[in-house]
Amino acid sequence: MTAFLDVVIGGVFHAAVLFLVAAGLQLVFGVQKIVNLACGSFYALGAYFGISAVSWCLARGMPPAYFLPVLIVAGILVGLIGPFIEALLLTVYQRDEAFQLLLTFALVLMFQDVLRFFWGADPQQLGDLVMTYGRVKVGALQVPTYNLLVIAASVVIAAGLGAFLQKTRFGRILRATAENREMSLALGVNVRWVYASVFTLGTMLGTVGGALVVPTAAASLDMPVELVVEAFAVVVIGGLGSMRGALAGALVVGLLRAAAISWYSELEMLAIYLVVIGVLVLRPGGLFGRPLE
Amino acid sequence: MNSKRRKLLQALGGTGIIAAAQPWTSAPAFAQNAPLRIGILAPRAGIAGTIGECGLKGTQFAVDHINSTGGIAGRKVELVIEEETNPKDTIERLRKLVLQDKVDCVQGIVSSGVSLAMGPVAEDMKALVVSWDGTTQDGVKETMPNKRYFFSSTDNECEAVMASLLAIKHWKGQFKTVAGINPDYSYGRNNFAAFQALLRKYGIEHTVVADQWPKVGTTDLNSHVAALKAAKPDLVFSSLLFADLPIFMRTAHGAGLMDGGTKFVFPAAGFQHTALKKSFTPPGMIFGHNTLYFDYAKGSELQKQFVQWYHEKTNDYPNWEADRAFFAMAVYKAGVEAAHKAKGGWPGKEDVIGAMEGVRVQSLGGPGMMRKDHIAEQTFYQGITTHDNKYDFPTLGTVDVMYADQLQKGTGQDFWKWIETANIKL
Amino acid sequence: MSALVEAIGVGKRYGDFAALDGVSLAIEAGELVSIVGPNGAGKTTLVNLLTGLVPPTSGQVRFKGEDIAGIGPVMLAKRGMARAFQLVHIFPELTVAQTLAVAVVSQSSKALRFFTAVADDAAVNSRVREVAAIFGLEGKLGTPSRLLSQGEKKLLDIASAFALSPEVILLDEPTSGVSSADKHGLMKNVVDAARRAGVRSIILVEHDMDLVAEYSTRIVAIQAGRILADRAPAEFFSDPGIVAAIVGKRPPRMPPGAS
Amino acid sequence: MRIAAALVALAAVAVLPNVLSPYHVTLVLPALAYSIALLGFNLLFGYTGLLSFGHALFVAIGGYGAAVLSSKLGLRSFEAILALSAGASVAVAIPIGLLAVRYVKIFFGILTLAFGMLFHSFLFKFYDLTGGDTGIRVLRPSLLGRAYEDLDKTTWLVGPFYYYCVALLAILAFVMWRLVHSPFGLHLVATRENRRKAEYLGVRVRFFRLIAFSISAFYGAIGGAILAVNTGQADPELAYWTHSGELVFMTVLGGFGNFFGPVVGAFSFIFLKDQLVGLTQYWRFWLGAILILLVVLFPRGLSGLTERMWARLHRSTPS
Repeated sequence: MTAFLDVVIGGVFHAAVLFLVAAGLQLVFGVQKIVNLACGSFYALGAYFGISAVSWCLARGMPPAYFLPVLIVAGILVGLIGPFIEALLLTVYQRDEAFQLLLTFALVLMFQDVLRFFWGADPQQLGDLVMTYGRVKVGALQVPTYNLLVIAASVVIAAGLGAFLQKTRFGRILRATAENREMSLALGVNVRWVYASVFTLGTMLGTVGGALVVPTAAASLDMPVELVVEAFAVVVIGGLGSMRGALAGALVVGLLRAAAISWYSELEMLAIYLVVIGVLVLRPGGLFGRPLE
Repeated sequence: MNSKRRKLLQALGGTGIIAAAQPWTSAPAFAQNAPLRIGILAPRAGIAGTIGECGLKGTQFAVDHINSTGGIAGRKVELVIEEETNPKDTIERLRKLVLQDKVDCVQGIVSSGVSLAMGPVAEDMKALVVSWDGTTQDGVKETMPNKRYFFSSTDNECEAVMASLLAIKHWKGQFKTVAGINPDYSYGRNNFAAFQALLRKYGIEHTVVADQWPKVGTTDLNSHVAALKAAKPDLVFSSLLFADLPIFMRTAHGAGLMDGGTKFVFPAAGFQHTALKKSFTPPGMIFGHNTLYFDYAKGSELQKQFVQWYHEKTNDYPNWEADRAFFAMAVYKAGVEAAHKAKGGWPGKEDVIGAMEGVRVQSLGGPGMMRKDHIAEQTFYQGITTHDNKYDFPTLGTVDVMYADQLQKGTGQDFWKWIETANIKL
Repeated sequence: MSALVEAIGVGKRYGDFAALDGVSLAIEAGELVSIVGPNGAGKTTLVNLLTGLVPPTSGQVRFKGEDIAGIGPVMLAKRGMARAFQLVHIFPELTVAQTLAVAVVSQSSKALRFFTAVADDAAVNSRVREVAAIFGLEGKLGTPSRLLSQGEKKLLDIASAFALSPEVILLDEPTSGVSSADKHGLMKNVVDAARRAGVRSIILVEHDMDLVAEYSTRIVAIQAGRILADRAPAEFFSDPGIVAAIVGKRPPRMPPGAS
Repeated sequence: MRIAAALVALAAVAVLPNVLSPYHVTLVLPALAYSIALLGFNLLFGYTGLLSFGHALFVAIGGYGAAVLSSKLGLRSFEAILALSAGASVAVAIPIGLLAVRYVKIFFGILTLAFGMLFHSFLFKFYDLTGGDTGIRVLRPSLLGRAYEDLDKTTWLVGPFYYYCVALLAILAFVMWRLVHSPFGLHLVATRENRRKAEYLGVRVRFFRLIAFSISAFYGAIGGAILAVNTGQADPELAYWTHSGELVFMTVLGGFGNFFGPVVGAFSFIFLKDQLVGLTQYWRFWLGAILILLVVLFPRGLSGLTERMWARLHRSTPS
């Protein structure tokens, strides 16, 4: 039972982080119809910047317990590169999707060196900071409190995003723009502004995700290219452009991976790709997406 | 931004921008004064970038040392640094170094995939290559049966063999169930296989209750740790390295895997030793530091100098890759100088190769030798960790020192057969 | 003598909503049948059923005596029925000649030839020129379709359907987007071309009642998913009730997805 | 005119070994390999309008085909290796294609990416079968029955193997030229331009896409086999998604709107990368920056740029 719970918590933790990145992807795709290969790069950027920010604060006498808010703020701050990158994407909105994909691929290439230029090739870590919040023990079950906080943060962000999209005026504008760009234009929506804000929000979801996960992990140069594949699996399973899909997809991938590792570790990533292909065969639009073509 | 290499070259060679290519064969008289050109193939980006960084420091230290003490047989050393990436592109860079830059020797290479591909190419081009690392056993014997121009590092499995021996020596009878969590590539696969082979050799009854193979660079090991925890092993053997190791350590500590008296063997811990903070790394584990243990009390003056130099530059303590790089340079220097002396003039490539075979050198970590079959022999350091030190990470409480002749196969032997038959004293 | 195109008691439901209900219709060789009706009456659904794009939920659709329910556009073209759309469909980057060649080649045994240059095929070229001449496009053969005028694009769209050498052609508002002055010319052109090209019958969906009156041999009026009338033009237009229902005010029902 | 230009280019490539240093000749080999792979890729991308972001899969199949056949099964004839690897590639492409051609645009890209990574995972995880990260060695094959045992590898590569690859590129480019100008090619473009219209004109869209996908897989594997022989090793990186990205990069660099664009792209990419890697350790950054410039300013690539300049030149000179 403990073992089972361990697996579930491990899977949910992984899903929580994947959700943030995938939600960013979905938001941007939903509104702007752009698939951002550089989502992994934003994630890595958040992780590296988070470490620097926390280290900077600690060196100036911040009590270690405050590192979580620092990470979140760092993630949000570095997410502010969003508008600049969006300005670049602006040049290809009217073009074939191949160009949009290539442009974000170019960003992937550039970010690899940008990260290396600023942080070097050695992996960066936050030492034992994660244990500042201690562990939660229930019987034989032991989980670092921080992991639960990350799951909680992800749930809060998911709920917040949902409420934001459903309840606020801006959320309704976003959904309307996603449905029909011309109509929004005709209704006087400032699409330029909507796109810039959506892309920034999508970027922040990635950078905050990276910053949140880094105390339990490490920031390393291969983070971006590795994560992209998993994030894609999530959005394909969930259905491109669907927030609910991001949530469901992240849970499927996270739990599946945890289960595969526990029962037949050779299948780790293979199992995920097989599910992706299975979903595409049986439900071409993904679990929550619309049928295509 | 693009001037880092140039700067390094200036720092090293003192000659500034590289002069036009001077093939050593065409103008021996002139060549006597021209610097020796050494090509370095080291990873800069991606997971392995960190290895390259440390190795390049070793090279830099070696070259500074050489150039300030009269060079190699009177000639200064100049470096041409290229990036090691995947086999396809790295072979292109090797060809550039050899055919275009006409370097006298190529050093570097840390990945087994690259070194396997490179061996035959180097042989074909008659390019003198001394590798830092990247000699996992699989495929080596069929790829390079009779090496002439390629010099390999010590076998990658040495540290697994030594760690296994220490585990048996210290903990024999204290464990029945073992689990492995090793990186999913040839290095990790062979390390765990070597461990099990040695347990069998010494008649240690055991069952493998879990074996995990996370891909190198996996940053979320929660599920792997959960699986290990469920298997309740008496001993965990893990050749994880890079950032994966501290992540594993932290995750395992957080999940309570270390609370139940489980023993841990980390043959490659010395690669990330300074990132394994005391607060989540209990003492009493077996740590392998490979060919360089930075805190070795009986270490040479050279090592102490290097560790201090490294610490001043990086605010960190070096791992063994620096020693491997230093060793490669030292072997080449010793070979050239011996051949120079024997010939009474500047030696040809074949003379240098002849002189490198069997040459003994003092590397950063300790004494070493290049075997006649072109496989290096170096000194290895491992031991059981303690928290009783001035650092914020564990160091070795007792240091076991073994020379590679005890840890790797003899000439012409198969590694796995050797394990079965070797006469090793515990 | 069985009808060329035949619908026997077809119905189409989308969930609870019946877009079509018990429609029977037979189109013989030599006819030009217009399908008229207010928006949302079920015209598009009927056309989609008659062209085998979607299968009916009840009843049968036959073409030359064979069931064509849901066979899809490719098989439809193969069996001898072509369809041109209300909105212009062209291949922007292809020239007029290439566009027509696509249709000519796809219906010959040459579609899967990999190594012969299509531009050098004399038989294909002469057929392409022939079709282009019918529609007055012979001067534009080398022009990329995207550079044609709107009217020319419309002509090319219809011409490419003719290039299939179909027995039946379905024209969905062929004159939409064409100025009212040109409408008659275009329509006349198309009908003449059809006769010369050996098309056996034409199904026309049209809003312009002048055109309908002038060219139809029969008019089928649809309302609320049922056939309201199926008569010759003279009888049709002499019934004020029907005319009011079709031409007059829009019916109150506005079902989703039916139009 | 174009054919004349192609012949001149071919002649130029044929004399390169006499002009260039051996190192630069060995650099031309991957360019030839990528040219072949990209000619196939562009049938799918440029002509059919389907962007595959997993095309490295087929390059990897070619590479591993050469590896398994030469070093595990002892087959040395390069003709047989090419035929079998390309055949295997097509055999893999058909089931993948059956699934993938139901989609277009971004969905097609993501699905092919998933399949590419599935294969990469397989190569990586099934260590005993595939050699895992280190891959499998590729032994030097015989060309047209001749082993050239007296030549060392560099001489062999820049000699017989070089001319063999040039000939292969010439033949495969000629075949591709015929393909795109055939009725089949016309239909592909029609499906790209307007799928619905093509269907109503009797074009079996998915079937044609599937054939295009298979042909591109065939070309990919041939390119992959040449690459692997050049390297002497097939490794999982060949199937990684960033390698697929490089393939797209090269095609766009050369210009996908032109038949010879991919060839131009392959040669310029290899040259560009070699220069950048030699110049700075941060070559990825500059490569990415160049790609951005290309996408933003010259989306039709180098061939589009030349065409435009050529056209301007002609307009300005009164005839």
